[in-house]
Amino acid sequence: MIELILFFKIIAAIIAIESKNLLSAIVSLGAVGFALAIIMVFLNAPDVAIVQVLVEVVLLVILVRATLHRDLTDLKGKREFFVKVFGIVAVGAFFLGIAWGLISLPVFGSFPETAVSVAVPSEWYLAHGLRQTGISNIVTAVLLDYRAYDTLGEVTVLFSAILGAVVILRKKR
Amino acid sequence: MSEIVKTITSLVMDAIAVFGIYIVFYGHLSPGGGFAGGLIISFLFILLFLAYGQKKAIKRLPYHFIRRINFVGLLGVFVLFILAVYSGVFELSLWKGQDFSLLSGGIIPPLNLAVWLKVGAGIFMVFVTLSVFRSTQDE
Amino acid sequence: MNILPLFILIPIGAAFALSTFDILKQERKKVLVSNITAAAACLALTVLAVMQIGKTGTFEMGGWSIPIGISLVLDGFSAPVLVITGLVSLMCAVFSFSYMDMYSGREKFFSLFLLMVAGMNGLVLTSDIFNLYVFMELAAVSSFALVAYGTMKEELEAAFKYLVLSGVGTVFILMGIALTYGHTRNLSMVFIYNALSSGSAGSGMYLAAGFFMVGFGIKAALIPFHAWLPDAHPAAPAPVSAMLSGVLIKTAGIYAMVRVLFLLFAADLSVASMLLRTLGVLSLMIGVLLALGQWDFKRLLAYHSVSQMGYIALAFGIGTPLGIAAGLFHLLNHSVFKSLLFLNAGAVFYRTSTRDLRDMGGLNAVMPVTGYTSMIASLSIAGLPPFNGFWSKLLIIIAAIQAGYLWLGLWAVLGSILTLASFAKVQRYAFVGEIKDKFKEIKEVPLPMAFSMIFLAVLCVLMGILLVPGIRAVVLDGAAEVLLNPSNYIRIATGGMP
Amino acid sequence: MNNMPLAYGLAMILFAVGLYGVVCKKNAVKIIISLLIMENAVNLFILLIGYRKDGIAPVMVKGQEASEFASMAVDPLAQAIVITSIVIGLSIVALMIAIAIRLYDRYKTFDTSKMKDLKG
Repeated sequence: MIELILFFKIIAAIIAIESKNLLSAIVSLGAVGFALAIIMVFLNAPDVAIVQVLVEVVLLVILVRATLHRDLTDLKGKREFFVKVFGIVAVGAFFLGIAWGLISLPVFGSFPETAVSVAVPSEWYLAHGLRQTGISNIVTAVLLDYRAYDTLGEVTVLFSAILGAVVILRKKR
Repeated sequence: MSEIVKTITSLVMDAIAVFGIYIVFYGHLSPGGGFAGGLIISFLFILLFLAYGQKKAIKRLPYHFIRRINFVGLLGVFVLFILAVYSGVFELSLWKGQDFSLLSGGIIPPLNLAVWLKVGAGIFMVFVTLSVFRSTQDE
Repeated sequence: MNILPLFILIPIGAAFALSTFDILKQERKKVLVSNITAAAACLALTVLAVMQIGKTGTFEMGGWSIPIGISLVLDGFSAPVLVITGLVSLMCAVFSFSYMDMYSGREKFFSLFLLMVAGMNGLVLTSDIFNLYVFMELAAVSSFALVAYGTMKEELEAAFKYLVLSGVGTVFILMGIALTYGHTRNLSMVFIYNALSSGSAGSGMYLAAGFFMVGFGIKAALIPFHAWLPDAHPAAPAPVSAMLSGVLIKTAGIYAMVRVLFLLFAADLSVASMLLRTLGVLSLMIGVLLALGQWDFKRLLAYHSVSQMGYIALAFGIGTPLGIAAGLFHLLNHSVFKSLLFLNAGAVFYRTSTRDLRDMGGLNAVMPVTGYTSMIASLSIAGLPPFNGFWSKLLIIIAAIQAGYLWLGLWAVLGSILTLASFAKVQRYAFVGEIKDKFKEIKEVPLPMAFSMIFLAVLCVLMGILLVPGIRAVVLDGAAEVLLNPSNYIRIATGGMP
Repeated sequence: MNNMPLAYGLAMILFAVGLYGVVCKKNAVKIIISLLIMENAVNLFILLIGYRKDGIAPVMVKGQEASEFASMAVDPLAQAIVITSIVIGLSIVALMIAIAIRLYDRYKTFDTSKMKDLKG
């Protein structure tokens, strides 16, 4: 099932990149993002799926609103043949390298292989999360308790990006 | 935008607000949390903005008010994280509460709230800055 | 009370506070308060960092021990980098007091500046690879905005290029983290090392290392991935260029790369060192050759940054204790003299509004402080005694020859000679000789700018002291201990427990 | 084949498609889209690593045994990482769009091959 949606997703991605119309490119990007959200539901990740859907909506609205009415929505100009061939060859070589490297990963869906121990943190979170933090959504427990420092960094990154956008779009030099 | 969009917007706004608040307050019990809730609340404003146009939206929701909310969220995040980092407040819960009840989880619900304010105001600020921007070439 | 978290909390708190300062109505008050806050925060960071020299320590965030939580680790490699980050940022903040008069929005500038410092400190201190990624992004995102600060064509184009390449780099790093996590089920460096050394990792870890190499290579602007640097560094305001060239490419690039690669390949360092050496020699030679033909002052300096990063990568790639000490020493030295050179370029631009070397000439007569400090910095970067650049390059060459890489030593010498030629050109065209009529009226730069340049020039002269055996043992030799022998790192990170 | 499932490979193909877009496309909006696709692929990959066959979501419900839950649920750490990286990706893209808008303001085009103020 996941593989099927993934095929669809890759096709949408190729359309998003190759389409000559910017609006259809952005809509195809939306398809890629929402397909990811659906896959997340299949992968038992409701928290992430919610965030993914919402972020995708924000991005699409911002992309359409901020970019589309500014430029010609149809891209003109001939495509450079050699650039394309080179790109495809390079990406193909890249993929062969990756296929070699992926062989040693643990079997898909086999998490975890070891018994409950402190050396595998996610096991620890599942086993002791409720007792230690008192909340039942373990993902929130990891985000805001065990790895709260990451979340501080993340909020700061968001703050920094907002400040940056405000600075870049300010009126005076 | 057209009358249909405006009517539907005014109808769904309350529902969106309630859903956003629910997502935050139950973020420690069910899927959701500060980020998701913040994004939903910012949709509320974005919807207002798109349906009613810039002027009316800004009148109903002044920009400096959003900035103030942003600062409150920022302050909350910072203070709570300092507490968290230094004293490990997580272990000494503010309210121990019953597991699976709304008032449980120690410092996590307030943190969720702070992140919610921060993210909601922040995303809206980004949206306003990006879409209100007009060319400055003539200056 | 452990002070390690303060390295992140002070700049972040100051940045948050600064962003509220635009409620102040008067422009003068705003500028004054922003200046004081930024300088105070940087000064506090520097003082704290100097106090940490030679110490080791760890702090568990929120009381969760690794691997279930995140902990900060201070060791012989991170302490010197922290000090240099604090010092350079303090000097750049002082320099901006006057320089940023050209631009508006002082409080936003310093807010982004401090966020960048916070990101760098965070990624230097952390012992968790995902946390390293988060703080690297914090530093990167603020630097994108700072490069585009002028919002003119050149700045925006450079920032976009930087953003795209750096974005690709971070995606590669994240993929590397994902592969590492898939193999070890851990994010803490200590436990990754444990997991990798206990079982056979297989081909996947080579793939992960490849991803890390490309990602950090882009961040460090080593040669095949350097395309963004010669655009982004000249386009930014001078204090920001000094920060980017001086510390950001080192902390986010070389430091993180060395940390992660030496961790993943702790069992057998030969492949990783070979790659580092190759990239190093390539960057060192091609960077300096490209720099020779430049007429834009800051662009020339940017190409020299590529070249000097090559020296540092080469030194770490040698992989002996002496090589690592030399690499760290050159990293510190390069931070000092390259930021000084960028500040010089900014000072010249501040008075003459040009960056083209052919338009300048004889500036020594009207701007003596800028002229002489830039001469010191040029001699340092070219590696002439008794300035700091000489000692670290000498150390690199000695380390290369000791390890049996005679050719690498020769390349390093050749690169050094070409650097000297290129800086002779800078001095000849910009500072020495006949002054042009239009520049006869200009004055020396204001006091804050002069102060920071003089301070860095003094450091250039004095940093040779670090080679005195007692000081060297405290400052430079700690890095090799933790990098070449991860069990030392584990001992520090777990608070002395085995 | 058993050892290298299709899903990992497909996620990597998605990554490669995004990489191709970043390298070969000239339009600023297309570059942003390609970068987003790459981020998408990495997030998917992390989640696939944390997946457990026939697992449940890492959210406890009332009356569940802790040990049973721990042996069933999928990896919460991978999901936390993905949430963080999604938000970081959002902030990078927001900044990117801001710069692209400003570039359009200066050049009146999104075509990066027409922006030639920089020498190299």
